[in-house]
Amino acid sequence: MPSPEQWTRPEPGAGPAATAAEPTPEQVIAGLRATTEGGAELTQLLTPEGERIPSAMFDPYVTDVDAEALRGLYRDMVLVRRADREANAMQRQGQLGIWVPLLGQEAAQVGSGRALQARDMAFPSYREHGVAYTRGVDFRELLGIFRCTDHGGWDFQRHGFHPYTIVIGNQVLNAAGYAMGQKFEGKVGDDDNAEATICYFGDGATSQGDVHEGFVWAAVYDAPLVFFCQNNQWAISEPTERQSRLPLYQRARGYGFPGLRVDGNDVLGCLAVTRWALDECRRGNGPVLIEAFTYRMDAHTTTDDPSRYRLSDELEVWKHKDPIERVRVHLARSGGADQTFFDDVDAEADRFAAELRDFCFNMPDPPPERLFENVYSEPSPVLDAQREEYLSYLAGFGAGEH
Amino acid sequence: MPSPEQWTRPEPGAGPAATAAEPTPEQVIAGLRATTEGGAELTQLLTPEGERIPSAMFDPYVTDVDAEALRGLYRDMVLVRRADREANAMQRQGQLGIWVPLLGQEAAQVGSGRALQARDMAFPSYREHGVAYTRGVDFRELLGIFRCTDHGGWDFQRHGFHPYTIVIGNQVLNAAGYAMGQKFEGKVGDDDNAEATICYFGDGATSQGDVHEGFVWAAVYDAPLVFFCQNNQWAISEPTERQSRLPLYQRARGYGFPGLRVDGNDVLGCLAVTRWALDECRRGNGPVLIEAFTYRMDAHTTTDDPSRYRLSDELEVWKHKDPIERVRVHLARSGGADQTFFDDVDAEADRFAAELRDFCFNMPDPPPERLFENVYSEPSPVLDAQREEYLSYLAGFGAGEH
Amino acid sequence: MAAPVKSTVDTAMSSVQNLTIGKALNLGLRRAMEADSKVIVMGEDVGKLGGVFRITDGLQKDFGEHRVLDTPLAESGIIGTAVGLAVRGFRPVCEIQFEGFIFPGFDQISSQLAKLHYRTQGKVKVPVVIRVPYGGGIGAVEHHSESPESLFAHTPGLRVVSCSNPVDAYWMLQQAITCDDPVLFFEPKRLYHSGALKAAVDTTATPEPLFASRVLRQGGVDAAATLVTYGPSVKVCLDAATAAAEEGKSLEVIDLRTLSPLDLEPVFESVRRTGRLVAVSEASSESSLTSEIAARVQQECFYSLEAPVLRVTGFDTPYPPSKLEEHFLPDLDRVLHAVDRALAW
Amino acid sequence: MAAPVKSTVDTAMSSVQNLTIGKALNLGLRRAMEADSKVIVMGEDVGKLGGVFRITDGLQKDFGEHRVLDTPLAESGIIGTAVGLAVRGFRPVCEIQFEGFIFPGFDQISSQLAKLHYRTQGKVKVPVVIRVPYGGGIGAVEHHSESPESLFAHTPGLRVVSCSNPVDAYWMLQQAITCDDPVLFFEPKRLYHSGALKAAVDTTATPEPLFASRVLRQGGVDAAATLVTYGPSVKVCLDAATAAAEEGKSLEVIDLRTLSPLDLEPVFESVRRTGRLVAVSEASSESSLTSEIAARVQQECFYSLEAPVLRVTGFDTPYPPSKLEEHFLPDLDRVLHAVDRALAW
Ligand SMILES: Cc1ncc(C[n+]2csc(CCOP(=O)(O)OP(=O)(O)O)c2C)c(N)n1
Ligand SMILES: Cc1ncc(C[n+]2csc(CCOP(=O)(O)OP(=O)(O)O)c2C)c(N)n1
Ligand SMILES: [Mg+2]
Ligand SMILES: [Mg+2]
Repeated sequence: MPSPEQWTRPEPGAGPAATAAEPTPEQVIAGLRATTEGGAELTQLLTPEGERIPSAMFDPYVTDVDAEALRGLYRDMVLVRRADREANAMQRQGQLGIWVPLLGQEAAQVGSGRALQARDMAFPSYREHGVAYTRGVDFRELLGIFRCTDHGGWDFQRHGFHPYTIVIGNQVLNAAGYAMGQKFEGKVGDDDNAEATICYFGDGATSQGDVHEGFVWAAVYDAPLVFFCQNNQWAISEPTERQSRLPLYQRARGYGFPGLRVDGNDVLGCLAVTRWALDECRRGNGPVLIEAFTYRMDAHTTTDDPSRYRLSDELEVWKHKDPIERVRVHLARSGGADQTFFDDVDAEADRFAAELRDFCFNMPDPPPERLFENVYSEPSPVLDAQREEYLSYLAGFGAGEH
Repeated sequence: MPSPEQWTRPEPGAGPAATAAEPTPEQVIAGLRATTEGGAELTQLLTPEGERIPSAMFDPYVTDVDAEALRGLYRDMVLVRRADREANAMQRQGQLGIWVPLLGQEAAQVGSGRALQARDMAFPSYREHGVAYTRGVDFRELLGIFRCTDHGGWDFQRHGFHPYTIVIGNQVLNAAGYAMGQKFEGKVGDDDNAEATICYFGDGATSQGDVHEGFVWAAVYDAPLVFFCQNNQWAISEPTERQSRLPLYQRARGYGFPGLRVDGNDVLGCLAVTRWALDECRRGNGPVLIEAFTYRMDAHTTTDDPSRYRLSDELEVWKHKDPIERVRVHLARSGGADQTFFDDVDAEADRFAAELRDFCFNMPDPPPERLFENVYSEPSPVLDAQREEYLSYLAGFGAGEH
Repeated sequence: MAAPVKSTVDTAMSSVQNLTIGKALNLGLRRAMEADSKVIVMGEDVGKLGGVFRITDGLQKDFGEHRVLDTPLAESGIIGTAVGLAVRGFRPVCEIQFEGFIFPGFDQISSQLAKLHYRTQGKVKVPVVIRVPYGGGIGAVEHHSESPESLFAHTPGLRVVSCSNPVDAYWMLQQAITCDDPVLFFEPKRLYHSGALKAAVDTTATPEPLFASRVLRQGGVDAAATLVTYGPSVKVCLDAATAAAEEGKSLEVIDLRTLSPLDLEPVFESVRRTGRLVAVSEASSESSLTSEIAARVQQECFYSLEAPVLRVTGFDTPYPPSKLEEHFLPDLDRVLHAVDRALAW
Repeated sequence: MAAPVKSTVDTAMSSVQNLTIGKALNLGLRRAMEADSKVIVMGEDVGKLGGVFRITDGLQKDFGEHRVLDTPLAESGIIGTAVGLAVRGFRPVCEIQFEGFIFPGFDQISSQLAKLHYRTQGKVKVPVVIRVPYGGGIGAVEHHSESPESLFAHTPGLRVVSCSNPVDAYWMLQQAITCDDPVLFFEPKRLYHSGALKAAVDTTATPEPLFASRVLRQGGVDAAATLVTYGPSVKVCLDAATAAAEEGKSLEVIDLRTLSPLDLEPVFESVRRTGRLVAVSEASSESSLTSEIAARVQQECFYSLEAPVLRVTGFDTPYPPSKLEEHFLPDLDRVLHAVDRALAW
């Protein structure tokens, strides 16, 4: 899907263009529409109204998605949302130090996550709880980060899910290196052992030098890497226009690899496009950039107050594009699921949330000696001395005092 | 000049492409040709054979360049080359610690430098001695850096020529900030006080995060900034293919501003394209990326040994594209200059070099107290104490010892 | 020294206001922007949101989008363009959202910001202020509680300061902005909104010089030991001194304020009287500011020291999960324990 | 400790070779690459060119382009992808062309390389070695002569080492590569090709442990003072000790070798005998490694010190134009001057 090259201004060849003027009201409206609609190049397989739209390019990637599979994706999204809401609530109740909600991004995360195969690797940022879930990381294992009892403790190798990365952009380079490694090990090619890597980051992250360098490295080394940018329209309080003139998927044009925009609220579309991209990578045609066009329905984190910087109108418009609702409607209309199924999923979600809650309320605090562990892989006399000194100091206080 | 978007691989929509294969011999040849020829989108006003090629788009920018003006550009390039060679020789003789030769890049530097107006600002990297010359910085003022007596001492404001920057990419962001400042001060617009900034960097620099961030910032703030990338085909020992899949001017496509490739050995082409780009910027249509397609005819620096990594064939091919020779031929054939003129310029260049040499041989060493000066703009007691202590220690040795 | 500040708003207000550190910084920024139209504020979310800590609250509304810039999300970009703006004649005040995110900008700080003045023999000035909320104790996730100030103190060409109370916050920020050198301005984030620290800021007062330490608590003739610290640990040390006084031990407390170049004369003077020094900081100890203090005090006060200079600092580990931070951060007990050790030496 | 290294080339050669530091590093790299196919070398110009200092000379020819990578020109990219490669199971050895260009990679070093192991409670190992040619004395232009090692010593989670002679160069590099932690490996660039330092490297010997300091010159029972240093200044201190011996003053010289974590026991032991210590480094002094040494020695050897710990270092200025570097760099005279001051205290 090459698109005509568009410079926002000026069109060269016509001599100096007029001074860049304030946008006209029409342009503002067009811009706003683009903000919620994603533009002409958006790939969408399932409309907000639950209508299935055929795609010559991507349908082949979801031929296996029958009603049962779609029910599975629906269930995934409902569970993930329910857990997200529960965690958000637990933060309000003081059980978590902070929560980073994914509300609204369930389709982007479940769709792309389910596109991965077991041997693939995913590099998340800090909001990819839905991807974690698809990689088999128990939601409970995520809580330590937000309860501040650990910095993340799942077995990254078993799950093919790298630790969360908070410093914006860092993981993109780490993922590029990992994917280079897959390639160096001969895992790229069309045989059955082919591997790929996917890397998640946000719209704001695209400005960081590390993301650029990740693009450069992956392109130069033909790394099997899918750059999966969830454009949720906001980087905390800053709209995407503060990061780029052009739609973000078009950034790939400058590097010589494909960039595509998919409806990030369409789980089927995300699944199909990501499967395509991963396939390309496994065959040695990577990297690929995917922009999942979605919306952050909640605050940036529980410490954020979005009412300071965005209008609730926007939220209302996006509510009509809900990622779960469209699958529900589609399943119901097509006879792919009946009310019992929906009720069962809700009930399961309740149990899921209750277990999470129960687990969270009973999480133990880490012991003080944990502080000194794993700084290095082998002991360090300097740190050993600091630990001994501190622990004996603590002991001096007696049991209760500290 | 929008160009068809080209992904080096794969063309999406056709399903997974075949695994990226080794290039065919034909492709290698095509690639090599592109390396010296610059491809179809190269703007060229003066061929290596001295033939003037009309350009509907860029001719309007050089209507004032009559034979006299062209003789001026010729003279500029000859003087700059002569000074460069002299400095290179002086390094061999131990008079300079190092020299960074510009041989082969005279047209790119003189052409772009002469496109600037007095109030414009230029941010060089470390090889832009030719630009410095066009900004009125005396060649002698450059020598301190390479003789290691100072880090650069010209009056950047008077000359509109920022200090050299050695850390690759840094100056691109600094230039973006400066250009933002021009805009914030209302200097952008089509009146007579309009200003613009130009920023120089190499092909290798395009990989650095700072250059990307410079692109992002300039695009978002519509900064009046011309990114002038001298693609001299090499970043020390690494060819451009180690930095990018695509021709570098196409990098701009991902950001939504124009990117153009000009024959960097064509002084008229560089003058015209840069004037066009600066004009765009002054009118508020910046930024613009220019890739000047040229060749580093000498070593990276005097400490480098290019025979370890590149074939002399390449050099031979590029000798036929010499930036000075084509102007000489054009002037001679068109009757724009006679032999006396060329002889005069040569003689002037000899004097220019002799003065430089004379100056260099007599440059004094800086006094030790210089070490402590200008760390801060106001005195610091800590440093004052260090200076006093060191100077009295030195004095203790008596005059001759240190 | 701050240039005299002309106020264009709040003129009806009394010249003495009771402010938190956060509000004092906000007012200081406002005053600096009023005084000089070349002062601009830039960073992530500093505009409409007023910054994640609200230190820039209301400034974009009053000074416009060209003076309060919500920048793209990249710290090298923020600092690198600030350098260019400064070269152009602006006085940018950059906000780094949390200290843990200053590292992408480290290169621009070290290679350009710190060196341009030296490189050009003084011809280029880069009056950039980088505001850095730092330190722990807020129960945050990783990268939000660190104390990297020593890295900048070790970088010649930078000035590094830290405030510990509303009066200093108000004045030091304005002084940093009028200073022609680059200033790293470290703000004790956990104290931003501390009601307990609220203080009367007299906006007509004459401020102390920016690059000077200050004795905050005199120990008197029988002072037993000196505590030297800065930023968030100042409150800890003052509290420790209060507690020690109740036990009959008199401690002097010195707030460094300027971390680089250091102003250690008041410390030397104090140690020559007390004979004992405890240096306190949340930063890891290895090759840090507290190392420097110990190194210089042992040299300058060699014959006065009755015990070695002791340090109470974060451990030489990454900042731990914040459920453990009470163990990592110097607190009143650890400070007093060190004082006791010094006294018992 | 280095795994036993199986040699596949040069088997005909004697196991003892007379090597410069540069050649010893090159051979060490070769041995490490032979011993473990997961060891890869990456950086700017490390392939065909063999690096600007030729330390990687010949490796790409023998091990191929997939094990010796000429990377794109960006240090964050080099280090960030090395982290990912390490997560994948590789053992990348990155070359930073000159220490002045490590700063664009500072964020990846500080935020990922140093912390991944801690963050994951040991589940992720990042055995990355970053080779950094550092220090002055080569008459270079700006950014090519600095000594930023203290910044990394202050960063928990990193191991930082520096070699000073061919035998250490050969072994320490291999040991760093087999170490499961990230290692910043500082190489004294001005000594790379020093013929005077050439030494017999026995490739069958059992190396000293990597993370241990070493007494290079014993002062004997009447030792007057201790010199502690590392990297390029080791030679300066050894020369100073030789000169002092001619004047009848016996000095002990300790090569730190490991800069973080520090191994100061040999220093304490020595100072307890000599009573005097001079710490020498090319780096600026403020908040540096030499500060840390002074801070810890004054504490551990409080009653043994007959003079304060003195430091001979670069000044707290940016690195000057190199025509002035003889004044900036600690030399034999400045070291002896400090010894005299300590003795006269
Ligand atoms: C280097 C760095 N700078 C600043 C921050 C603070 N910060 C955390 S999230 C965020 C916005 C990220 O926006 P985006 O990339 O769009 O991702 P989203 O949070 O919307 O998923 C910022 C500025 C950070 N984590 N890292
Ligand atoms: C950040 C940084 N890394 C490495 C270097 C060392 N270095 C100096 S020039 C150079 C190559 C630059 O290539 P290019 O950008 O093409 O410019 P050219 O020298 O060809 O003009 C390198 C790697 C540097 N100066 N800065
Ligand atoms: Mg976002
Ligand atoms: Mg080049």
